[in-house]
Amino acid sequence: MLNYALNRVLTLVPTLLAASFLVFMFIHLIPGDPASILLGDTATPEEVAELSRELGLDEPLWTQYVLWLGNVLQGDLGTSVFFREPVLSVIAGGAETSILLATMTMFWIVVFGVPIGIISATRHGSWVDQATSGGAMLFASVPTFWLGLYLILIFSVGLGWFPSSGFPSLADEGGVSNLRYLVLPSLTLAAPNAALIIRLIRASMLDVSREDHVRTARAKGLHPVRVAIKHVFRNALIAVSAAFGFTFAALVSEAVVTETVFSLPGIGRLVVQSILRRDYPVIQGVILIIVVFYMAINLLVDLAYASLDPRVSLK
Amino acid sequence: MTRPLLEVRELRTYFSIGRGGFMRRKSVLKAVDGISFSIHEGEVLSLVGESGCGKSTVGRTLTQLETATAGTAMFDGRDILNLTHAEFRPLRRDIQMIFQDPFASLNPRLSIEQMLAEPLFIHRLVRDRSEARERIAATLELVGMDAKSMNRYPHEFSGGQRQRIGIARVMILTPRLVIADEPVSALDVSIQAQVLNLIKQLQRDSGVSMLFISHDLGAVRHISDRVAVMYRGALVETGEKRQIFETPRHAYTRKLLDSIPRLEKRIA
Amino acid sequence: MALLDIRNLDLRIARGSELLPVVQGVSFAVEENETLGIVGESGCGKSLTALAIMGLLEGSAVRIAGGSVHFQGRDLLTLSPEERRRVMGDQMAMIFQEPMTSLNPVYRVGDQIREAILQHRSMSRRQAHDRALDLLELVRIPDPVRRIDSFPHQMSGGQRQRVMIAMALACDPKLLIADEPTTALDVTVQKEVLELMRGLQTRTGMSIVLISHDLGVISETCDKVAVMYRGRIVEQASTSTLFSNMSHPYTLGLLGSIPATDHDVEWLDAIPGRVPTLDEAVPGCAFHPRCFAAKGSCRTVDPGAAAVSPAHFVRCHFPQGSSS
Amino acid sequence: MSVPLSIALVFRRRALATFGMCWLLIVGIAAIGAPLLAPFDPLEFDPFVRLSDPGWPHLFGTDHFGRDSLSRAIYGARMAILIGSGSVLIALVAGGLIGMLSAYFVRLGHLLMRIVDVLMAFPALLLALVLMTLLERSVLNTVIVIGIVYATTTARIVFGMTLKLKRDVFVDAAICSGARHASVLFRHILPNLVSPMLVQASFIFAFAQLQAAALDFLGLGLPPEVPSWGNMLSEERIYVTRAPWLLIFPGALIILSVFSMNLVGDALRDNIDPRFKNDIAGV
Repeated sequence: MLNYALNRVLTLVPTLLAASFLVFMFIHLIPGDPASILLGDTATPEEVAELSRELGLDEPLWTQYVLWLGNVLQGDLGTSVFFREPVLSVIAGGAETSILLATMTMFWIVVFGVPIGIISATRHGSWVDQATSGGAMLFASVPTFWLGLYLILIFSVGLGWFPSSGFPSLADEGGVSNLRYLVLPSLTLAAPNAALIIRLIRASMLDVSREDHVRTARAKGLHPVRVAIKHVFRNALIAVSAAFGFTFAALVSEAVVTETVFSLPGIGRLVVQSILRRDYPVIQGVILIIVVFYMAINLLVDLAYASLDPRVSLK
Repeated sequence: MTRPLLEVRELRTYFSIGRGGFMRRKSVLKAVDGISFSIHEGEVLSLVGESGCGKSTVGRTLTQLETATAGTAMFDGRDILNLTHAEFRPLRRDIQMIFQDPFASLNPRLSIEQMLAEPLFIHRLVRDRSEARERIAATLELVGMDAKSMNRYPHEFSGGQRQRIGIARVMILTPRLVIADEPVSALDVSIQAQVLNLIKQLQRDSGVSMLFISHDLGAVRHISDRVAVMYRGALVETGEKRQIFETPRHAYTRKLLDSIPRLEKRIA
Repeated sequence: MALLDIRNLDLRIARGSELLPVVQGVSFAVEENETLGIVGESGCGKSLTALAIMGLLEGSAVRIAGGSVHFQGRDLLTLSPEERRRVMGDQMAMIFQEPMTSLNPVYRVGDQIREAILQHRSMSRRQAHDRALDLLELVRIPDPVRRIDSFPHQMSGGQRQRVMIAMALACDPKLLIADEPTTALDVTVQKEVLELMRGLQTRTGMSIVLISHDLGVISETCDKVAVMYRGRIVEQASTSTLFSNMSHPYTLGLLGSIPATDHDVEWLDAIPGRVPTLDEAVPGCAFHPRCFAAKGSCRTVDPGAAAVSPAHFVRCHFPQGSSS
Repeated sequence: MSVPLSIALVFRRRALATFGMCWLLIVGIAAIGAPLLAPFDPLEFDPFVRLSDPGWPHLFGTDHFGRDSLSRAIYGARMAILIGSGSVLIALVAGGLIGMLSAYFVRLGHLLMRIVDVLMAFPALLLALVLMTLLERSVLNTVIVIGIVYATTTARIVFGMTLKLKRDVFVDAAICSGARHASVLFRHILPNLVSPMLVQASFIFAFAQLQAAALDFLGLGLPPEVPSWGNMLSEERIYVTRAPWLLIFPGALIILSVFSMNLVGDALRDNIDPRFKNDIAGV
């Protein structure tokens, strides 16, 4: 297992390097001089010249990349044009919100998605199944921001149950009860992804239930519920876990929109605002971090996959 | 004695298995590990063995579907293992293959006519479509199919009929060597007998040489002149059919023959 | 009283809005310690019959349309699903054709055998583990102490089929249904597995229903044989009677189709044509389009089962051998 | 089997999918006949009827510029079809070719699929955002960006399916007949990919709508004056409490269209080669 994990990490290195090179190239693809782009419109010619030297802009692209990568590995992602602060600390400021939002969303996805998916598969063809899988598909067809706006309209403006925007830190006044700010955003974010998980669990359970070994399990005289959970769902989890990376990517994408709708001070909103502010160092930094994070998630998914399926890890 | 049509010497086909990667040695599967045999004009040689013994790999290597690791295979005086794919292409007319699974071996998206016309046009054996249709009709009748079936698609036929179509695709090129890889083992018993009879008939009428690959000893006895017994990538015994079946020399051959469930015990 | 007694079993498959017959009027009985073979080609209904006896048709497109399945004196078809499950895997067990896919790939074989034991017997996990070890030894898996913790993919096809047999024997069943148990195996392994099954039968006194397309396997293993064609039993007799006095043209055709390994024949006596598909209705005897002996009445009248000798039934207007 | 017949088979006994198909037809008709069907000019400001309720003559009401919502919605169908089919075209042609060639030519595949892997390390909307940052806001650029994003997933899927087909015996048979690479690829493999790619196309079409709407919402998609459903939502969202219908109509149009396309894709998927079903991650 350890050997397998090590192998997977090592095969990720070239992909990670290539992806970081693309992120590095981002600044160079923007029309104009990279130093002026990184410093924004208010920079003086001296500052531009100084940064040009620091980035090695007169050196070949390759050297610049190595220089940049060296800085990145030391935690130096540049300075935000807008905040006049190191990019890393700007991003760190949004981390709490985004991580809490993601965790809460995952909670909803598991709590709603898994049982509904199992029920939908075991009652295959019944009205329950048709309603849930049809409903799931409908939810997956709703634009995230539209759902968010209407949740605000109903539960904040109308009923006043939850706040409509913002998120004070858990460290601020209110403490844990501040999580109520994240209820609507996390539900918004969870809806389409839970829908995907429901459809996925249903489809892979139906596939597994057609396999020969399920017939063997039934021939032992096992109760149908036991067959469904221990033999069908357990094996379907393999396929579901493989698709989990995909769900995470969808989550990141939709978090950008959701954080914007609910004005949450998270990393997703930071990307959008930085794009509108032309704060390129921050854009570059956030993208790099998300890509690294995303690849780490995919790695975990791979390892989970291997631990769920003895055929993978032991081969 | 005349020169054999095909003479295989020390053929080896190895596969590397496992994804390799860091700290992991690629292991090598020696599917075919140094086998030699020859087939004369008009002769049927059977390659018999159990699953995983490498018998199918022999056939696939001789048709360049797999790459040989070592050895020579002289076909009509040329080493076909040394040829590039492009150099081998014209020779494919002479060396044809019948596949095991009649459901997977026909492209579901092509009509029978399209399928049978393809090799004719590739090897420039016909000038136009009407000539092709004539050849196809004649070949279909040869394998016991209605000429009208050329307008239909594979899914409209049963397993036995599909295998006849597969045989027609081979025979339409009038090859000199046919490699038949388990041609009847996916078929039902009563259909197996029909197709075995057909293959035997076609082989006799055309005088084509044949490498008949099978695990079914009954089919092997029915169709071949000589038999080669394969075990774990190597040949353990080669001989005339009667000798192999009646006075087997190798212990494995005896074990194999011994394992066949017999009907005759009860009848007698 | 026979251990298993099946009368007039009718099975139908749902095709769109229609119900097409796939098994019609199948009757046979299996005594204690007896082996019955059902032989026929794919689609003849032999596997569906086995699944119907076992109670595994639920959730498939096939419905039981009539008949009875008496096992130890009770009609299984009248039992509730709960009562049915108490028989399954306990008094009656089944092994399947594909040893490669019939075991759950994510559990160790020991766990899968233990599950079968604990479902019907109350004992500790420790005891169940020991019982699983005994079973593996019984089916002659080498080094059972180590193999009990193997995953299915780490075993060969023959070994997996032995594990399947061990699992089936977990609760000492009175009846073992074996659906093409050796078809996916090599001949040498097939021989070992069949010998194992015979040995276990002698030891435990269980009865076996063996389903196969291979007349050779049937003739070597079974006491009685039923030959099926297109959903019906066309000939039924003790193995020795059947092989010495084959009466149905289809049975003769099957035998003629098998190339011999101990003598040479020029041409095989193949049955012409093919099995009609389910939705092709054949009037009269279902075999007449392929039958060498078909005459006028065969095309219009479906023959009933008639005894050509005691305990030898044939469904044919013109049975061969005995009369002509 | 003829194409219309197989389509008829797909939709038999599938009321929902048939409904989806009908809705998509309506959208198609609205897109083609927009100039004839729209009662007003979708771009014309009318300061006297700002934010008016639905009624006569503005059936869907008007937005805060006094533009007729119904006319904008009808013209929005054009954008929906344009973005959907444009990105499908780019994704399938680019992704399909990359996937097929990579699976067939192993060495080329090592290189191409690595590049695809790198692009897939960026979550879809993020990749689209980055690309849109570099490009000007325009209809063409939006289509290209969404197309590129889905070209990567399509390449992966087609790669997997081609690998399976390549191992099929009929491909061996074609090679044994003497068929050349081009013939094996385009005559034997490609036709077997058509149905699954059609399924993939319908899911891309659906997802593209959502992506485009999200980009519009973030102010990084189509130019704001272009009448698209996403822009209608984006521009009027601050009036959601005063004029909720302004968001109901375009929102419902997006949901209905995406849902319909998903239903159609799902129905089509049930009829393709079962080996490929799990390759195509739709809804």
